[in-house]
Formats: sequence, structure tokens, C-alpha cells
Amino acid sequence: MMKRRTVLGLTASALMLGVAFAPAQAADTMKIGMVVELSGGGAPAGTNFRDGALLAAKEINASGGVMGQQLEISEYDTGTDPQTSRALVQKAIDEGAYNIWGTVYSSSTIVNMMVAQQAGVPQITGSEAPNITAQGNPYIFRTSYGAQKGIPALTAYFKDTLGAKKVAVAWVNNEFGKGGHDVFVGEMKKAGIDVVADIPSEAGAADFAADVARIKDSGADAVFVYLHEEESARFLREASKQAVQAKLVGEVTLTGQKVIDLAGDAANGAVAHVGLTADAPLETFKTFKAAFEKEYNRAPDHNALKGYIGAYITKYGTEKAGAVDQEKFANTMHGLCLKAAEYPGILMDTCWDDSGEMSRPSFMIEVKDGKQVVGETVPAN
Amino acid sequence: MSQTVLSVSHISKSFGGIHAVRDVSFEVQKGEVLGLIGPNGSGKSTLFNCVLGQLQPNAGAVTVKGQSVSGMRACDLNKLGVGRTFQQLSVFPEMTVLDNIILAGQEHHGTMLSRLFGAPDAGLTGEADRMIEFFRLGHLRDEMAGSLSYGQQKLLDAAMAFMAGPDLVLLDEPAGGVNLTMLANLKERLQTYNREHGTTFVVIEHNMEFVMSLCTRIIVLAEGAVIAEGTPEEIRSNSQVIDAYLGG
Amino acid sequence: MNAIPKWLWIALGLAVLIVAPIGQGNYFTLILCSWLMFTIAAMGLNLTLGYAGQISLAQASFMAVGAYITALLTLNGIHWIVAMPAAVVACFFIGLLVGFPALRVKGHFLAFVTLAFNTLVVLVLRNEDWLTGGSYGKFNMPRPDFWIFNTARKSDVLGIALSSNQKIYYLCLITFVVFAALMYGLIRSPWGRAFKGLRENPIRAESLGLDTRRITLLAFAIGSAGGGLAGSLMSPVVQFIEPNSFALVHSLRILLMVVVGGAGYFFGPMLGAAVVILLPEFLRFTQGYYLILYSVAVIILMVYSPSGLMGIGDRILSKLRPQRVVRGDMKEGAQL
Amino acid sequence: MEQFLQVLLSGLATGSIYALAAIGFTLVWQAAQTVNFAQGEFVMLPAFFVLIAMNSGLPLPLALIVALAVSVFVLGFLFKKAIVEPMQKHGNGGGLSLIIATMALAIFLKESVKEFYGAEAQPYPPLISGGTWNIGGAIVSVTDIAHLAISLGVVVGLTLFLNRTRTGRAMQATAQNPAVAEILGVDTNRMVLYTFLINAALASLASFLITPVYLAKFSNGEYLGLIAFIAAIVGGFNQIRGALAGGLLIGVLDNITATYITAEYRAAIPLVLLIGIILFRPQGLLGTSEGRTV
Repeated sequence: MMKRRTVLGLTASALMLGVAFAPAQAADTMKIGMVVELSGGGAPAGTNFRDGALLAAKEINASGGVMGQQLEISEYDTGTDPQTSRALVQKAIDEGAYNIWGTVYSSSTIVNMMVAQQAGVPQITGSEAPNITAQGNPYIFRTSYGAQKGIPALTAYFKDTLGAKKVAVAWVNNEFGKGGHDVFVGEMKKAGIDVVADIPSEAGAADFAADVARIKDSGADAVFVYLHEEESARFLREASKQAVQAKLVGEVTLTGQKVIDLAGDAANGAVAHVGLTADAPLETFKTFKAAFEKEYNRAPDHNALKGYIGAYITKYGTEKAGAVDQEKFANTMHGLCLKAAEYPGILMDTCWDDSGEMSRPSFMIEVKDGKQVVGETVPAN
Repeated sequence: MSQTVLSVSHISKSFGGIHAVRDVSFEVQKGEVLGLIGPNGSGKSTLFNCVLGQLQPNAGAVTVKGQSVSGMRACDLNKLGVGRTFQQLSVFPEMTVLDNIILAGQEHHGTMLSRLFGAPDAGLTGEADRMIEFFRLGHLRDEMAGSLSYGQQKLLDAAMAFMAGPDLVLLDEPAGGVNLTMLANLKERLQTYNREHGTTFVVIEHNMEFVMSLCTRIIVLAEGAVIAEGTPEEIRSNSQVIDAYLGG
Repeated sequence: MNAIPKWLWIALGLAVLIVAPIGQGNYFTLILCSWLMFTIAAMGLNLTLGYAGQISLAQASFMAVGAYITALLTLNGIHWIVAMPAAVVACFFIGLLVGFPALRVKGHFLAFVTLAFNTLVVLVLRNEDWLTGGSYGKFNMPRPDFWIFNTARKSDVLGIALSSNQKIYYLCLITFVVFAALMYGLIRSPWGRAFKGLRENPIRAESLGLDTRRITLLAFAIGSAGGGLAGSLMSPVVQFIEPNSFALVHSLRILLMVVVGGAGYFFGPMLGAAVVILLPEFLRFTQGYYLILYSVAVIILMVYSPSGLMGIGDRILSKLRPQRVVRGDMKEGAQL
Repeated sequence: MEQFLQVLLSGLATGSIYALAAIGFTLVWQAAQTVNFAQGEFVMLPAFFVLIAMNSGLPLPLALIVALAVSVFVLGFLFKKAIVEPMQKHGNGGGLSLIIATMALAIFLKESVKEFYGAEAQPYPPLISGGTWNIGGAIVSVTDIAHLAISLGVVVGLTLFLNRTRTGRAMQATAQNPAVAEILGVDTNRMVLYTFLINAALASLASFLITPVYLAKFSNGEYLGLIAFIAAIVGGFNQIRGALAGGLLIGVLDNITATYITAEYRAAIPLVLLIGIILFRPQGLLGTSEGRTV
């Protein structure tokens, strides 16, 4: 009895295992491992990042590639699972990736960046959590600066523009939200503003009635809303229903086009500091937006911009380094400043420091009548 | 030399207002084969469950080898030396006949630890094979119990009840649903076992012929009370019994 | 087929597993590690579910407990060889506690209790930052150094250059082989028979002197310890753990491995884990459709062979075998 | 006080939708011993049928009718005929394999929506819209009140149907004792099918009501399914009003916990409640211990 089960089990298992992976090498191509969230909770972000990057790659390849090599992009879907993302970065590297593009979710990036570092493969990430560039990893580069740089830009807005004495913070209780929340609470302390309500919620939360009721009851003058897009939309709707008077202020996500689409009128009046927006009043952005809409029939979001810029980082960094060499690429990128006039794919004047952190100008955006209205430009810091 | 294995004294059990068992007393001596009969609703099953410790009698006591069984868990009762069979088929269908039999005996051999680290068969293969042969299931030893015929499963069920070498075996309608050939076989095996090992049996059964030919003594219950007690011959000619069955 | 003895098949399988990572990339090696880890967890669940018949949707939470205990201990300088047993023992006792509801409820209700337990564990891991690192998790757990075999570093072993990942694979393999051997011994022992008795007919088992309460608790405890062992491997292999890696969906995945492979078959979990972990690799070319195809395959499998892949194989093989002679006896009993 | 009222009313409004999902779940469980792990996805899907119908040019009311019909066919009829029925023929209907099959079905529905419709949340038109009312300082939307009214209406209607009509009584008989029902001449197979159809209809209704709040997204079912189980068990699974009470209780408790006790552990409260109920009052708060098939 056991005998044939043994046979079955072992042969079947062996068959599954026995098939080895045989990566094919083609000459004159530059392999890129695009490891992003194409399914699971991060799918909207990851898909936009990918589409932005693919658009850039198409442009790059059409104009002769990178140092004469055509970009050959392999996509790896992490399913928004950090451990899978780690394995996939490893796979991409095993398959000869010159650069890794992704991941967008910080909880994934913090895990998989160790793999790229060990292998010495430059990684261009869409993540914004502060700790990404705090690991001393010389191979990680951002496409959008970390929350620890973005949120302080808001301090002045809370303190001076709004004159807030008491604020509330609603944040998503995961890697992304916690990072932003910690920076924000620290900033408020420094600025002498009281945080009177501190309300975490689950990723994917749908019912914000209690959260909003608490904020309303706390008597806050302003609310910092640090949630993902969909949760932001639900939050805005509930806040509008309960007629919250306090100003709702966000970082990046709160005034995104997706949020406006989903929240409808409830989004009006929301303000956010945005590092990247497809609606930035700059010629480079308009060109990008038009190209993206033509390619995909929908509007790009900031993750699409990150993907687009990421692909050009690979191109410009390699060309600056003067050779297709991962070590040289990383060294060149540290301390590099690119002007958008000269390097249009970068869209805005941008500098990277030794930790892979970047800086560039940013915008304040307010939602008026269902439209993003770009307010003042915040200088690079 | 006679020795009391089971003693039931003044058991009463009622459910709501219905008296299922009323002041029933009897004793069973070592080596006896006692039949417990009665029309439907006479309280046989309730009495049986009181003896098994599954039901708490309202009054009275049941002792096995001098120990009260009230509230005792089935596994402890078994450890005390009480084996049983079930009305419905009660084997382990996805295990072999041999494993069924070994499982029936293993808890009586060694300790938890020796059963974990000792021999896989708990040293019972020889004994189990003898038991299987005794019940004429030898050719089915390595078959799954679930693939056996109904009658064969009944035999296996009985064999399992004997595996731990119990002093008392309670048989719950052993003849139910078994065909005549198999029934004769079962009866003959039970009698042989009783003769060879002196094991005490208490049998609940509907099949009169089976009870009459198997048992040495019979107790008849009607409406929760004992109405007659005696040898099969005495019962057969007892007018009260005939009334209870025909009138009931 | 019966001409080849069982041990030869096992030796052959082992040989394949020993040479499997040689010359392979890190990714393949890590996938194999993942297969081994999940096989261990699934074998644990197979004991609870397949042999003892107690459903548990909490296996991932035991992996979590195992992984976090190992991570916290090894990050504080305690060697893995000490941390691992500590994790396993802790899971054994927590599993014992989780088993108590099984004494009161069965089936679906037990599924819900264990499901709730799993989610609660994840919430605690996420919210108790001071201990668990919260949603940041724990990372950079050291890989153990076994003096001549330091899994943290690349080196030559017996003249073969082995990477750190390859060496950690061998650690997984050794753990797996030892665990499988112990499990096999357990299944064949009277305890294994008692577990099966509990699954098949608890009332009958109890009447044969089997303490079904004790055996139910043990089924949970030992199965959970298997989850803990898998977790304690995950800590040095993946070197990163965070609460969501142990969410309910992962318990469901482990359950899927057990059932797809064939619950109650010794080799079922190995096959099931291979299917659940490796199949997506082969179906990756189907892009986003693979989960759709996969779920349809599972539905079809469950509809046509509830006993899993091993069940299908069993059926095919028994059709190939000559018909049993003994079936003639059944006529006798079938007359009724 | 204002805050408490606000939280209470919001909780009741959300809870009433949980209740709709829980009622259908309860019905199917009773009638076919089928624990549907895809119940959440059953609530997620109909909204997408509405969106597809609207994208092809139908006005909202017509789209709702089409979506309802398709849902009842797919989630009621097909679910029963293609999955549950063949599995119950194996004689392990309530067993593990059905649990696994419904889990796989959940993945299938989720991934299909994601792949064929899109991964991003979509705005979804409200079934009932209107302004807000101020009740003692708490702000309640007309929508919330309507949700409560609809749930109560469904419970009353369904109870009347089950107790007062011939078909309803036949369905109850089937749930309680299929063998006896069969002897009494009830077409039990048809009655079980009816419960599946009703479940699909209730899930669709829940979908139409909750999606404007949740936004149409493939992953909506993950949380809703769990809540439906918990509500059904906590309320008492053999009672329709039990599921209603369970749903409302979970909705209110969740909000009150988040407001006054802990936001971090708000998800834990329903789970702790679930464990407690199963262990100490397995018939549920309103359930009776009879007719339970554990």
C-alpha cells in the first residue's frame, strides 16, 4: 500500500523539481527586471509604475536604446507579497538583470533591496518610506523622495498657512503609513502643534465612520490624512458626510486623480503636498501626460511618473557612467544632478545624494470643483 | 467460586416525566451470557447506557467489578475491562482489518511513551492475528475495513471488543442486519470465546432465536421494569413475557 | 513497479534533492527552500487534519510564532540550534491551547475558531511594535554557523563551492529529512493509529480505551510544532519576517497544499506543496491568468477527486492492479 | 453623546448590510450544509455586473435588473449545479473538499474581476441617494436609513415567506430534516436550489447597497465574507433574525471599539466575540440549540 504512494509522491515531486531554469542570453540587449505589484493590494500602484516605465522604455528603444543596447524588460509580479518580491528580485538577478525597477510598496522594497545589494545590482524603486535610504545600501535609488523629506515640507503649511494649533492624523497602519505617521508626529512636536487625535486604520479599510467621528470630536483645526488612494477616497466621503470643517491635508495621495474620481465632490477642498503630479504646470509633464494617454487611454498618476522617470534613470545614469557597468552606474548616480532641460526624461531638475535619496521641487495641490489645481511650488530641499 | 462482574442495583432513570427505567436490579456473574430483551421502548437502551456510564441514573448504582461507573468516560470504562460493540457499524473504515484490531488492543499495552517510541504494532501483531483467525477474517487481514461486507464488519466489530481481553463485553444488537449464515457463524464464535476465556457477556437483542440459543440467562424488561428473569426455557414459557410482547 | 523496493525510491528522491541546487541560481535554490519549509508546515497540518481529522486554519500563525521566536533569539546572539527547539516547543504548547476548542466543537466551527486565532496572532504581531517590530517586521536575522558549515557565507565544502543560499538549502533539507523521518515513525507508531482512529470514528476509539481528548490535543500540538519548525527555518532563510507573511491567506495556502496533495497520505503534503509553490512558476507565462487557471484546477480536482492528487494516483494504480480475489467473499455478506 | 450617537447610527447602517450577506450565508448553510467561503466574493461580484451593463449603455435601473438576473443565475444556479451538487454526490457535502472548492471559487471570482475588469477601485452609483439628516447632533444620510429599512424589510419578508407560504415551509422542512421532507413529498432538491437562488439575490442586494460606500473593487469580498460568517455565527445561525442581529451587533461593536477602545485592535473584537460565542454559546445569541448540525 505504502509502496505505490511512495512511488507516486516521489516521482511527482521529482518531476516538479527536476525542470531546471535555463535563462537565455541575447547579445546587445540590456536586461531589466521589472519587479512590481501587478496583483494583490498594490496592483493599482504597481500597474501604473509598470506602464510608465514601459512607455519610457519604448521611447528609449525607439531612440537607439542605452549605449546602443535595447532594453529588454522582464516583468515579475510580486502579488504585493514582500517575500515573493524578494524571491523575484533574486530571480531577475539570476536571469541577468542589469537594473531592477521596482518595487513600489515599501514593505516589499525594504526586503528585496537586500538581495539586489548583495548582488551589486542597482535598484530603482518607487517606494517613499523613509527607512529605504536609511539602510546604507549603495545600490538603491529613489524616483520620488522619501516621506521624511516630503512631510516636513508640510509643516510650514500647517503652522503658517493654516495656523493650526491642534491637528489630527489618520494613517494606514502598515509600513507605508507608519513611516509617514512617525515623521509627521515628530514634525508637529518640533513645531509645537498638538496632535489631538492619532487614528490608525487597516489597509483596505472601508468604514471610516468611527475615525471621522473621533476626529470631529477631537476639535482639531486640521487633519493630516496619510492613506492609500482608495482609503483616502472613502475617508473623504465620510468626512464630507459628517461635515468635518477642519482642513484635510495629505501627502501625495490625497489629491490624486484616482481619489478625485472615486470621492467625487467629497474631494473638494482637500490639499496635498505632491512631489510628482501629472498635472504639474510644466511642459515636460504635459508631454508625458499626452504620450501616456495616447498609449493607454487613461490618465497617468504619480506612480506612472515614477516608473517613467525610473526608466530614464537607467538610461542617463549608464550614459553618465560611460559604460554598462553596475558598479560604475551606482557610483555615478551618487551626487548626480540632472537638469530637465538637458535630460527631458527626468521631467524636473533632480539630484541624488549618497544614500540614493533624491531631491527636486514639489507642489501644493488643492482640489477645486473636482480638478487638481496646482498652487505654489515648493523648492527642492 | 462465582464472582460478580456487573452489579446493577435499583436503577431508575426518567426523562422529563417519563420513567424509562424503574428500579431495576440484577447481577451478572463471571462467565455468564446474559440476554436483555424487551419490546421497543421497554428501557433496554436507557439501561444499557446507564451501565456504560453514558447516562446518569436518577437513583441506584452500577458497579463493574465493584467499581462505580457513574460518570466514567468510555475510555476509562474500557480500561476497567469492559468491551462493547455498537448497534451501527463501528469499525475504522480507512484502516486495515489488522490495524483495526491492533488499535483495539494497543491502549492496554505499555504507556503513552512506550507507544510512541516502542514497536509500531505495540507488540500486538501475533495476538491480533490470532484474534483475526478466531473470527475467521484471516483472508481479509490487509483489506480496508470499509471494503468488508456488513456481516464481516460485524465480526470485526466483535473481534475489536475482545482484543483487550475484557472481563465483560456488552453486545448491542449484534445480530441486527446480519444474514443467517453469518449469524450462525457469529453465534458460534461468541459461544466458543465464552467457553475458552470465560468472558462475561451482556447482550441486547431483538432476534429472539439468537438470544435464546446464545444466552444462559435472560432478563425481560417491559415499561422500564424487570418482568421476568430466568433461563431461555423459563422465559419461553413465561406468560407475562408473552403478554408483554403480544400486548405491547 | 513493486519490484523496486520502497527504500530505493526514497534514496533516489533524496539523491535528486541533494543535487537539485548544484549549479542552479539563487532563485531556484530559494524556491526549493520555500518548498521544503512549506512541506514541513503542511506535514504538520497533515497530521492534525489528514490523520487526526481536526481542521485547522491557523497553521500560518504557528509559522509566525516559530519565525518570530527564532528571529528574536537569533538577533540577540543565540544560536539557531538553540532557538529552533525553543520555537518548536513554544508552538507545541500554544498548539495544545488552540486544541482545546476542538474538544467542544468540530468541523466548520473549529475552522472558524482557528481562523480567528490566526488573524488575532497577526494583529498582535502588527501592533506590539516593542517586541515584534510591528509592520516593519524583523530583518537581517543571521544565518547559522555550524563551525565547518557556515551557512552565512560562501565557501568550499568537500571541494564543492557552495553559496550561502545553497548551504541554507541543505540546512532546510536536513531539517526536512529528520522531520519527515520522525513523522513517519509517528504515523506508523500506535500514536499514528490512534490519530487515525480519532479521525475515522472517535466514539468507537473512545470505547476501545483511547483517550480521545488527549489525542486530539496532541494532534494539534504536534501539528503546530511542525508549523513552528517551518517558521524557525523561514527566519534564517528569508531573513525578513513581517506580520502579513503569516496572514490567513497563507494558512489557506497550507491547507490547500495538504488537500490538493491528498490529506492523510504521507507524501501528500510534499506533492501538494510542490504544486502550490512550483506550479505558479510554470504558469507564469500565462501572466495574470495563472491564478484563474489555478483556482479552476483546484475546483475541478475537489469536485472529481476530493482525496487530492494522491487519491487520483491511487485510483489509477488500483485500476492497473489485478482485481482482488477476496471480493468473492462479499457476496456472502451482501445477501443481508 | 453626539459622538456616541453618530457611531451607533453609522454602525447600524453598515451592520445592516453585513446582515444581508449573513442571512444568505445562513440560508445556504442550513439548507445544504454548505459553508460558502466565497460569500464575500458573492457580494463583490454583482456590482461589477451592474458596471458592465451600464458600460454597455443600459440605464441604472435596467442595469440593476440585468445584474440581479445574471447574479442569481451564476451565483445561485451555476454554483449549486456545477460545484455543490457534484460534490455532494461524493457523499462529503459539508466536508473539507467543499470548503477548499469554495475558497478556490473565491480566488477565481476575485482574479477574474481583476483580470477582465481591472485592479483599481471604480466609482459606483448609489442606489439610494439623498441628503443628510441631523439626529441629535449625529449626521445620518438618507442612504443609511434606507439600508437599515431594506435589511429589516428583507428579514420580515423572508420570515413571512418561510413561515406563511407553502414553498417557504417546504424549504424549512428540507433544511431541518431532508429525509422526512422527502417522504412528505417535498422536492428537496428544488427547495435547496431555491435557497441558493435567494442567497444570490440577497448577496446582489448587499452588493448594490454597499458598493457605493466600498467602491467597486475586486478585493471587496475578503473582509465582507469574514464578517458574514462572524455575524451569522454570533447571531445564531439557525435564525434569520439571528443573522440580522449579528450583522448589526458587529457593525456597532466595530465602530464603538474603534472610537472608544482601540483602533489598532478593532479588527480583533469581532474575532474574540466569535471565539467566545463558539465556545460558550455555540447556538449563537438568538439561536436555539435544536436543529443544529455541528
